[in-house]
Amino acid sequence: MNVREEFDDWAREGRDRGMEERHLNTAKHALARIPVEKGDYVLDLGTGSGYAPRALRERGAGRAYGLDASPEMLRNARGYTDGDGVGYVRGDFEHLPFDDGVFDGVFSMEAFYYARDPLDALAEVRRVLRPGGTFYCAVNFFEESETTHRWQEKVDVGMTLWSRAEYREAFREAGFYVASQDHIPDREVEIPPADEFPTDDWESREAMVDRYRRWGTLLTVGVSAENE
Amino acid sequence: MNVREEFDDWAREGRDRGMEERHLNTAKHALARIPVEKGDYVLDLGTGSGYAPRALRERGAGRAYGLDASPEMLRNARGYTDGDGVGYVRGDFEHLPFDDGVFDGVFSMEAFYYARDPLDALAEVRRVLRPGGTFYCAVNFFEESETTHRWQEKVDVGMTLWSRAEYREAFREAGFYVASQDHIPDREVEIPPADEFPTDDWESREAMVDRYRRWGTLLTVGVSAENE
Amino acid sequence: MKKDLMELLCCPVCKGELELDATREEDGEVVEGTLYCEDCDETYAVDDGIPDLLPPEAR
Amino acid sequence: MKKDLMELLCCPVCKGELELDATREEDGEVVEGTLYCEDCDETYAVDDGIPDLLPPEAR
Ligand SMILES: Nc1ncnc2c1ncn2[C@@H]1O[C@H](CSCC[C@H](N)C(=O)O)[C@@H](O)[C@H]1O
Ligand SMILES: Nc1ncnc2c1ncn2[C@@H]1O[C@H](CSCC[C@H](N)C(=O)O)[C@@H](O)[C@H]1O
Repeated sequence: MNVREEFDDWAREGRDRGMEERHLNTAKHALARIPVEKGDYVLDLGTGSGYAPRALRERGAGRAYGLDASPEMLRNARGYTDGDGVGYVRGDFEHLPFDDGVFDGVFSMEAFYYARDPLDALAEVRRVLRPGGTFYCAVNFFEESETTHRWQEKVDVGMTLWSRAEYREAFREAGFYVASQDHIPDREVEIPPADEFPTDDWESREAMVDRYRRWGTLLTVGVSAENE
Repeated sequence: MNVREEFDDWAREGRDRGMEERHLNTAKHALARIPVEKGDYVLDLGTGSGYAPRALRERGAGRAYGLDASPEMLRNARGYTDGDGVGYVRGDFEHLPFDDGVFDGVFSMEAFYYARDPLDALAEVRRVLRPGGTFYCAVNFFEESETTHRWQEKVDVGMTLWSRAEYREAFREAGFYVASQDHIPDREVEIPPADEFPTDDWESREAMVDRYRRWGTLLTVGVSAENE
Repeated sequence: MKKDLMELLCCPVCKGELELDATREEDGEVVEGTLYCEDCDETYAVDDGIPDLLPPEAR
Repeated sequence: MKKDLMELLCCPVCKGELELDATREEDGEVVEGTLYCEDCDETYAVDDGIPDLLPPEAR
């Protein structure tokens, strides 16, 4: 299966809105840290339901675009959006259809690791950012968060499993300064008392605490360096 | 009174440790975001009890220094520190006694706004950072957090009251890229039930919630741009 | 898509300029049309208001 | 202070080099001594292991 088929299916099953709800628990904190200035141009990679461009537009961005490979995701996203200043584009992380240096900020939640070649994708992000522009890369699937590793089995698209250090290294290799890196815990998901485990999804309470409260979402913030 | 006299008094009264305890509620989250690499050189401006250099050294910094204008603060800080890789220096924010580009990161908690000329201090921070080095500037005293404004009355040293936007602007003027800005709420300080207000320190429960949970600590992260 | 998006868009393959041919517009938005890259001699569609700029090889 | 701090230190006023003269050392640390800036002809103290590099005007 390719990305389009996999995520078109998800969109048709309505999973885009489910992801939005779950992801926002941590993504909203990442979005709140972006130093958006009035009129900024921003881009969301793998936008799904398109919540991030809508949120960034509300924070003052002049234009906010969501890019995705899945037409069904984009159709839904467009349907949830009204008001101007927000737009959607079908495209691929490794072949961004944008001119050099046009964005002040790029955001991505739970999408970056689907890139076939994440280093190529990083190079593209760097290219479309102005010098000093920021890349906020948020992922729940990473080396330290062990309970997430099994996700790969459920998805028919290859997923890159990097550690915290590997994210920092890759960012630097692609010409970013690493400005910040941390975990945003999900404090909102409800964790049942111990005697209700195992649940359908979780073997033990510890595993669930580990996933949400301890590791949560890994956010790496890169700043695009001057071009040499 | 000058900075030295004011803060020597605080140190002699043992307020350095009280500040450490209260400030760490939010400062620990700021410290956790710094992308420290093994062997990095880092500096803490207005180090007080010196908790930040100790924490950064534990996170892997090769050398961590704390700078302060108050000899009594530094004497205490040194007393709390054992193990190598951590050192203290008496100096002034606007006249840093360090060579150009020697630090990978600079941190400061509840200290920056005491600089006589904060723009000069920013220029100095920029100077001692390598290109791509980060400045983590954390303050509880800022325009949006209105209940903090009265602090100036209790301190005999001038305090700069900037807004979020003014921090971003000043950083850019000094040659930083602004990578991130947000509030870190203090979730740990205990807020009594409404019927216990007014307390010695707080008129109303709302004011206390506003100060700690809503505004908390303003963290602005700058990345030192290449020299022109 | 709004026409002002054209200021930012380029061909995903060669990063060259694209030429918009709008065949249906509504409320100032392009609903149907094409984006043509002369360098690649490649045509991309605007469908239901969304430009499809996936590189041809990835479609 | 450890002696390796000298690699980083400079005069707070002219940013020139400092010359260390250690008068008391303990466990590889300089406890008492002076730091001299030739350009400014200014002497800074190391006191109780802590170099005092406040600019003279701010002392
Ligand atoms: N190589 C690629 N190019 C473009 N989009 C991709 C992609 N790989 C995955 N995606 C998209 O990335 C999304 C991941 S799901 C996450 C959606 C949203 N950011 C959220 O937080 O809920 C999917 O919509 C998928 O279609
Ligand atoms: N211009 C200046 N130069 C150097 N130190 C200064 C200064 N202005 C204030 N300080 C120092 O900054 C400290 C502020 S109190 C905060 C201490 C510590 N960072 C904490 O979070 O608890 C004091 O120790 C004071 O001596």
